[in-house]
Amino acid sequence: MRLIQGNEAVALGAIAAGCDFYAGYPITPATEIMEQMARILPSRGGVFIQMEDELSAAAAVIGAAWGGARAMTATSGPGFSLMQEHIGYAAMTQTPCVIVDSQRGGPSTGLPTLPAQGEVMQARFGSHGDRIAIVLTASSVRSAYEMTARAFELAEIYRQPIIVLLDAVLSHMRENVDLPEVTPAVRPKPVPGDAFQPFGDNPFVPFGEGYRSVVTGLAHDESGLPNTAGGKAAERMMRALEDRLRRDARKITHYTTHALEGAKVVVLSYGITARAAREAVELLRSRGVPAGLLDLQTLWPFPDWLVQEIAAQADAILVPELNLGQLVMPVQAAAQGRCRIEPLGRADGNLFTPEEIADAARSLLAEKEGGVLHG
Amino acid sequence: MRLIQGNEAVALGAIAAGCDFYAGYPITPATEIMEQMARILPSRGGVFIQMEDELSAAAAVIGAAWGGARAMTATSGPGFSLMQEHIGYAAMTQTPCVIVDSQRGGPSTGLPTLPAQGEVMQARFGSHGDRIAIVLTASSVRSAYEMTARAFELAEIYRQPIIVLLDAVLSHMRENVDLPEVTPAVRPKPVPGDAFQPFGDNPFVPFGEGYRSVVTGLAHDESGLPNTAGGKAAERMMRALEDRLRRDARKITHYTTHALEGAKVVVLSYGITARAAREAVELLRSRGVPAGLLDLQTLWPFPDWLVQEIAAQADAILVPELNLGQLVMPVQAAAQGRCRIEPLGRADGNLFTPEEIADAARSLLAEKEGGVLHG
Amino acid sequence: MRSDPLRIRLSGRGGQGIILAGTMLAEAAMQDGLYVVQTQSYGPEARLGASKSEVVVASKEIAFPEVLVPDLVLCFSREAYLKFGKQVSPGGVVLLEESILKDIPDAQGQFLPLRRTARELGKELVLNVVGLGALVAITQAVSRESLRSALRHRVKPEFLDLNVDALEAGFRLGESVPSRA
Amino acid sequence: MRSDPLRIRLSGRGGQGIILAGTMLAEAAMQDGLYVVQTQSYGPEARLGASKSEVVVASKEIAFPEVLVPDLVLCFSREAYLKFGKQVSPGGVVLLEESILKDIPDAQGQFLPLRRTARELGKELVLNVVGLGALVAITQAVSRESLRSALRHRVKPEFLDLNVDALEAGFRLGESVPSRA
Amino acid sequence: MASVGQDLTEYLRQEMMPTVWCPGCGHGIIAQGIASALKQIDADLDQVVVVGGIGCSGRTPFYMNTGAMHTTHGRALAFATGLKMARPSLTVIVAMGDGDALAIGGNHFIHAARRNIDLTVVLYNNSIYGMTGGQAAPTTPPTSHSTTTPLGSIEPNFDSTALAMAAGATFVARSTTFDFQEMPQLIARAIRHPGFSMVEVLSQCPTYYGRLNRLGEAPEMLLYERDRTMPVPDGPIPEITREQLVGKQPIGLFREEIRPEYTERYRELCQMAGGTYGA
Amino acid sequence: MASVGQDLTEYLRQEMMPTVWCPGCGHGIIAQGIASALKQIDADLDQVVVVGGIGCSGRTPFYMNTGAMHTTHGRALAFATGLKMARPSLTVIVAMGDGDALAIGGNHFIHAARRNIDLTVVLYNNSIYGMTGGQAAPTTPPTSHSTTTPLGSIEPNFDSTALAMAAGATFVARSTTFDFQEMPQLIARAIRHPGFSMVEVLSQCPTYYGRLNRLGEAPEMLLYERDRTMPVPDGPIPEITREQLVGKQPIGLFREEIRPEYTERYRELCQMAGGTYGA
Amino acid sequence: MKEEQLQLIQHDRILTVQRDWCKGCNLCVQSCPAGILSLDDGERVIVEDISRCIFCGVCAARCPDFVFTLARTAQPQVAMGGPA
Amino acid sequence: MKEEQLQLIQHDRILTVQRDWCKGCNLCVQSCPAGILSLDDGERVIVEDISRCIFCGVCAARCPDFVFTLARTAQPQVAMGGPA
Ligand SMILES: Cc1ncc(C[n+]2csc(CCOP(=O)(O)OP(=O)(O)O)c2C)c(N)n1
Ligand SMILES: Cc1ncc(C[n+]2csc(CCOP(=O)(O)OP(=O)(O)O)c2C)c(N)n1
Ligand code: SF4
Ligand code: SF4
Ligand code: SF4
Ligand code: SF4
Ligand code: SF4
Ligand code: SF4
Ligand SMILES: [Mg+2]
Ligand SMILES: [Mg+2]
Repeated sequence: MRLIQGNEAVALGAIAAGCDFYAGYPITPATEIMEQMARILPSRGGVFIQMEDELSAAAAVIGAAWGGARAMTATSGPGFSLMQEHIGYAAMTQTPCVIVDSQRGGPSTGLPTLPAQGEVMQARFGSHGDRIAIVLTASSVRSAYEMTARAFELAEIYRQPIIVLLDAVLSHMRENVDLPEVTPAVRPKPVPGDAFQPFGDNPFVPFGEGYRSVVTGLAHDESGLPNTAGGKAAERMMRALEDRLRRDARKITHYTTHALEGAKVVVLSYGITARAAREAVELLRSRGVPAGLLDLQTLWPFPDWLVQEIAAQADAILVPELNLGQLVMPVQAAAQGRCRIEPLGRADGNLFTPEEIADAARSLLAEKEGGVLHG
Repeated sequence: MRLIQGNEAVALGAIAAGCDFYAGYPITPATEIMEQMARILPSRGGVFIQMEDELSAAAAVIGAAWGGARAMTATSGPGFSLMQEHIGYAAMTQTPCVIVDSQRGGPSTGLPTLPAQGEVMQARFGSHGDRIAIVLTASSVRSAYEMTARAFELAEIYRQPIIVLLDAVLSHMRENVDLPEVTPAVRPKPVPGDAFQPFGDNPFVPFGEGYRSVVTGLAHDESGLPNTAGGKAAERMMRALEDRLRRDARKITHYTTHALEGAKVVVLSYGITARAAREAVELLRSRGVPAGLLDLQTLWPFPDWLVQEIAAQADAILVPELNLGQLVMPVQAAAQGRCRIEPLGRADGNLFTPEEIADAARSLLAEKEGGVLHG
Repeated sequence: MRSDPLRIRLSGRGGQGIILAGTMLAEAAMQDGLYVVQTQSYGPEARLGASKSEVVVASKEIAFPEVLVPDLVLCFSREAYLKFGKQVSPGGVVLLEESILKDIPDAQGQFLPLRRTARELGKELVLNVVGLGALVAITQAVSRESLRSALRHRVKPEFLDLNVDALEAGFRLGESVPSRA
Repeated sequence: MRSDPLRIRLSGRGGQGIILAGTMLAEAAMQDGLYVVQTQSYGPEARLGASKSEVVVASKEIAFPEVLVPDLVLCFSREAYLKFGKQVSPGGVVLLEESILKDIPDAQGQFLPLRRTARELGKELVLNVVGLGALVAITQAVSRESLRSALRHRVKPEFLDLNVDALEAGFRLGESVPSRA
Repeated sequence: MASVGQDLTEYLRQEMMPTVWCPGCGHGIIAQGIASALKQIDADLDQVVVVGGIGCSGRTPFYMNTGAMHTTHGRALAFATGLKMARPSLTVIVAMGDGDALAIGGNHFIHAARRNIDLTVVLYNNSIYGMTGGQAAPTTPPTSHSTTTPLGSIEPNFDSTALAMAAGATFVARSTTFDFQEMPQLIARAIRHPGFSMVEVLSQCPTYYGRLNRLGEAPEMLLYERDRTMPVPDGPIPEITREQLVGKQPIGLFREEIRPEYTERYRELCQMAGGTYGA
Repeated sequence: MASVGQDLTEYLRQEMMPTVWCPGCGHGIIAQGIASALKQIDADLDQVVVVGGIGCSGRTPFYMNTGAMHTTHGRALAFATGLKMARPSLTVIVAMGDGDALAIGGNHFIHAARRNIDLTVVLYNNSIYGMTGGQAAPTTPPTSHSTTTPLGSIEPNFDSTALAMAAGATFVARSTTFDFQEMPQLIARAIRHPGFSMVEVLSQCPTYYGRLNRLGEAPEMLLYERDRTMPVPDGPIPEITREQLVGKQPIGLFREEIRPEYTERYRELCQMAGGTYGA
Repeated sequence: MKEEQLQLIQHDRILTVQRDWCKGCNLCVQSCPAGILSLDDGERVIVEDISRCIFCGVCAARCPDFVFTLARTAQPQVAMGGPA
Repeated sequence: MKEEQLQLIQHDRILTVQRDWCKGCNLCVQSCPAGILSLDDGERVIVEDISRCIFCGVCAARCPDFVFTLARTAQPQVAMGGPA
């Protein structure tokens, strides 16, 4: 049992998962992840490097991955915006790596020290063109540790940049936790023959290990070489990944539920907000209101199937978020009108209190009972 | 009547709308906009400046706006990713300006010379934190001209960065067009007294005109000064803008329809794809299939109300897009299950052909008739 | 116009002036009072290998801008023929620079000594204009007068005479073809 | 514990060691076998004006991490009192550094000579530890032994003696207060 | 003494005081230097804009009673370039931190210098990232401690004046917060200079750089500044002088050259093209 | 002659030929120079990675029979830094265009130089943006024409070698595509140099720079290169030599200094901390 | 002399001290050639003996928090020959 | 001599010409000291008279398209005293 801070948990989770490379640029509220890494990595022979900005931090991470490292960076809103081009590059080049974004109030410099959840859609759609995104989040110090470690694992499995979203409160919050053991994912070491294809559904072979890959952000096929058919090949590989993720949906969708059984109003929440939501649900249940909680740790690929299961059972889903309304859109799209979906947004740098969420949830049911349910 | 290229139309539309400042960085397929501006602006005493990258191009545009210019930049995917931080800054500082993004195949360097529609969601959600986005697009050379000019007008009305999305085909395509007259929006010249507030619902006063504004990307109130209540004030101002846009929805939603009357399957399309969609609808109608077209020029704020009107009438909406499925999400969210929504995506650098869209639309109706409609 | 809409594809190597030719053709069509859309392949291929420029001409507004199956194809180079010259609508015309035949003996189309004609005029660069002239003479895609005026509009004054000569030579070349459509 | 969950707020100026105090309190609670969450205000305010550190202690898992209405408040400075010291749950305790009274004669709470005590120990920097000791003596928020051990864990060896003295002084100070809750 | 009789009240935005800076932070002394320079040149404050980046230093615009633009981290010069180009009659001063200007903002720094555009950079160099809590900057000297170099930095640090000169800046100077008379004067000269000008001011961050490197509180850090610098005569530093510096940083005016200024050149370009610029 | 007997076949990725470059483009000559340098140093090609940016020059990695990384515009050095740090045993060569390295990538350029990390930059300087069709670059000389400077450029251009030296590079040289013997030799020396090395190679872009500035086709442009440059002896250029250059660009090796290299320093840091790096 | 803002006048000079902006950094205290500045209990500057002030302005120049303003009065007082 | 790839051997030298990579830029043509290179009708390089080749390698060094490779044969032919 240790008292550790959210950012520290991220660093420890990464190290436990085999992370041996960190490149970054300081920014509140993610800085302590970097500072931890600066302390830990040299003593393990891993690389810590402070880059000149976030563009280069993300680039260095990708370069390092191709040098064989398990690499990560961490940032916050403004830096996350600057990393978007390279997140797309990592996706296109199937580079396993991890990017942590601790969300603070935005847009722009915004509220640098206050929590927000304003990058939920950016994490999915923030880079130009189209890519498949895998995005995790956490609502406790322990899950910050676990999800960071899991991100490294997913990065290996799918050869993609994995994004972990935190927020200013979780980053700086301390909780006492027992950190679970984590075994770093084993990276297969194929001996590439002449017919070896370095991309697509093939194992990752870094430079210097006997195979001279061609890595490019241009559309390319499994050989890595860009050619006129690159567009079709690139789309084919992306769709294959999409399919694979769909097949693996139940394995990669991390979530916890609370009091879902018989719930007529379900709070669908994530990250720090889910903690207030949990207290709200307990409050409501204690007052006899049939409320339940779905706390998502996997935001993307968005678990439509989970929402559909809930929409089939509940009258209403409340989606409280520290933004102007983001994740509510895929929820609405998934529910397809089968139950009422209500956004609850705030973007002033404050957390929702349990009471606020409880009130909003209760009023949804009240309206329903009063017959004023607006589909 | 002139034969002009899409990119040329953008430049001419901007000039007609009073644009007197361009800062940019070359990138295919947007470069010709810049090259046109380099030719036109000096002869009119306007400013053309080639910056060192897209980050600085967007920054210079915002700086110029605060120097009193009607300023714009144009870019493509990778550059658009790099501009995201500053688009958020422009939103937060209520800076009127125009950003054109000519979409090419992505992610990453992708297919630099081929068309795509991969930035539809990025244009809305690409910058960190949360902002209100106004995003236009065009499906013809004439509408590229008109929408660019309109973007300058909207920038003045709402004091926001306005985004215009084109694509590689439209940018380089030539059509013969009669360019309509455009009158540049008049900018009120208030004489700021002591009680003047430079932000919120107040007129825009550039530097050097007698009022010493404080401009910051930190959350601030109407005075411009950041303070502890900045978060609430910033949210209040954003919500006010959102409300205003909702009230103005019919004024700012530009779209054209074709054969919507009695249509049972509606193709909801935008940009270059809408041209194939239009031909598809004509094809279907000529074969007796009750198909219609909604061609959106305003993508954000997303016109839910239009979709709802159509969903109430049609059996199915087909959303063909040159991406893996983006605008289909707000369409699904708006339709709330009232009719079937079908995505049709491609991301290989090719346009949809009219036949492909027609086939997909027809099969939607066929399934319906065959009783296999999966809600 | 041979058909409405009429779909034309010009193709060749980078540097052969394909895009300019397409633009002039489009401008001529505009002057004939028609709707027109011109598109092009672009990028590294535009420098090397085969590139193309497409023009759709019609009496009413044109929706889909690209050419899927052309009614007229003009190819200046071997690669262009291989990539773009093999598909044409029923009754369509394929016009080929004669040297392609040397490389590809079984090539199908109307062969014309476009490059030779251009060289004889003193600058191989006007190949595109010779080709355009021949194409128009054979197919009446646009009026000759409009094409002449488009040429005046798009060509730098110092090269105008040369280009006018090339256009007229192209017209003559086209007229000489028996199977005039 | 006075209540379960128990919500504690420490507040003061930047540089007064508020966050470290919160962390030590949390660590002590952990050693007492309880669940604990510590949060803090952060940023430029953490340097200037009033900053705070909050600790929630409970016998079961804690969901909402922040303190809306505290059960215990400790204020080291005038600004901290004005911003954070005026709200407390029914039956809650407000502990104030005595000099606040000079500035705000109508301030409400238990006044203790925390700063004076720290100065007498030789370094005003240990104000936070004195305060912590007093708070724990008065409220039994955590056990003294756990707090001592937390101190040993978080304080640099060269400053340990000084801090231990400060803690004990704080305990004594707290004990001296009659209205011990 | 230069400061006597200097009432800077009207140059400061009173309602924003006190500043967010820590006790003893050198940034306030530099901000005062800018205000003093504005007074020295008798600037029309309606026509002055102070542009800042993000960092403790970047907060400067809030305290100046001029137009104020607090931009994004590292990009202040790009904003300033657009602003100046759009309205060349403005006097534009850019307050940037060492991290701001030389880490994330290094590219805009060299490009603004290259263009020789009439902006004045005041570079607040405290050898560290203050705002984010004491990480290493590209100015952090080798072996110095920061939260990201807990064992001492292994990276060489930039000499911003050398970089500015190599990039093309036409006015380049260095001063310190210790030198309270020369510093505002250099800034005033820099503002008057028609072209890209930069005054680097070595500043103290007692909270982080001072604490992490055991340099004492602000008063001791001022003396440290005095002792690690040496004034040199105006102009390029001759090799001999360089040898005499023995590890000390030279302070003074290293370059003052008149070369065509960017907005002026742009005016000529417009003239050539038939347009009238900056009217 | 140096080239005799040079069979570079195994150094080139045959299946990617012919290149995308225009007829007569100098970039192929530089790429050949890199291949030749690799041969000169008898490199183990499995342990070499050529990293490129985006631009015509950035395509170089595709043609090298080594590890190849074609990155993003301007950022090649940042990718290369991560790669080299993660696997310091690799030989990493970075092929960048002038726009790539000095416009959008200027910051990474100066920071990699500052760190003195063992990378070799080959800077393909054709005074223009080739890939996007002839826009001005920060290397475009004043009054030169480009599609974004139709009336001639009004901006001063960078001297990349001065910038690299001011930033801290320890090996800095310039050559041209005309100098087909010296150029590969300089690249070979640069690769061998333990620290950040840069060889700028002046290259011809007949398609854009040549055409827009009426410099003729590739053969004429090669002569133009010869005539606008002048070889200087190794080492810093003395003031007297500078005067003799009369507007010509010096070519040669301007700096070759041994200073602690970054991965080496990092190794020492790890040692201090008890870790083993780069094993 | 513990008011929030105080004005010290001598001859044609006015030294204004905006005490509530003071952060107690000691820079002025250690720089005042007359040695008349110190910090109070609340860590704010106090002027101990204004009669010994030489109106040199060093405090103003050294203070990072704009606490001191040294100005001339519009109408100089009767010359008292104080040090300039 | 218009094959796609041809090999010219003399003494211990082999000059390989990968003609299908040639883009006709004329750089080799204008640099060949023997003046034996020119372009054919399809704008590709041809070696007009190999017997005059001095195997200097300038064509290889100047060609941006890797068309020429000059190598030594493993087993040198009987010495013919050709210029080195
Ligand atoms: C894009 C981006 N990255 C990082 C940050 C976080 N950040 C704010 S200020 C700063 C550095 C401040 O250091 P410096 O520029 O030296 O200014 P100082 O605070 O020392 O005056 C950083 C990294 C940010 N705001 N935006
Ligand atoms: C972020 C971004 N901005 C712009 C571009 C477009 N672009 C591609 S290459 C290039 C410049 C090429 O010039 P240079 O680096 O000099 O290389 P060259 O082609 O001349 O060899 C530009 C602007 C891009 N790919 N990415
Ligand atoms: S952190 Fe350092 S630079 Fe920032 S205000 Fe405090 S002392 Fe100044
Ligand atoms: S555009 Fe210029 S740089 Fe690019 S390949 Fe062609 S000649 Fe070379
Ligand atoms: S003016 Fe001079 S003597 Fe007077 S208080 Fe200030 S520093 Fe001291
Ligand atoms: S220098 Fe200023 S802030 Fe510091 S103690 Fe003196 S008056 Fe106070
Ligand atoms: S080797 Fe020398 S002589 Fe022979 S073809 Fe090449 S350049 Fe000419
Ligand atoms: S130099 Fe190379 S590409 Fe150019 S003509 Fe000669 S063989 Fe052909
Ligand atoms: Mg700093
Ligand atoms: Mg270039």
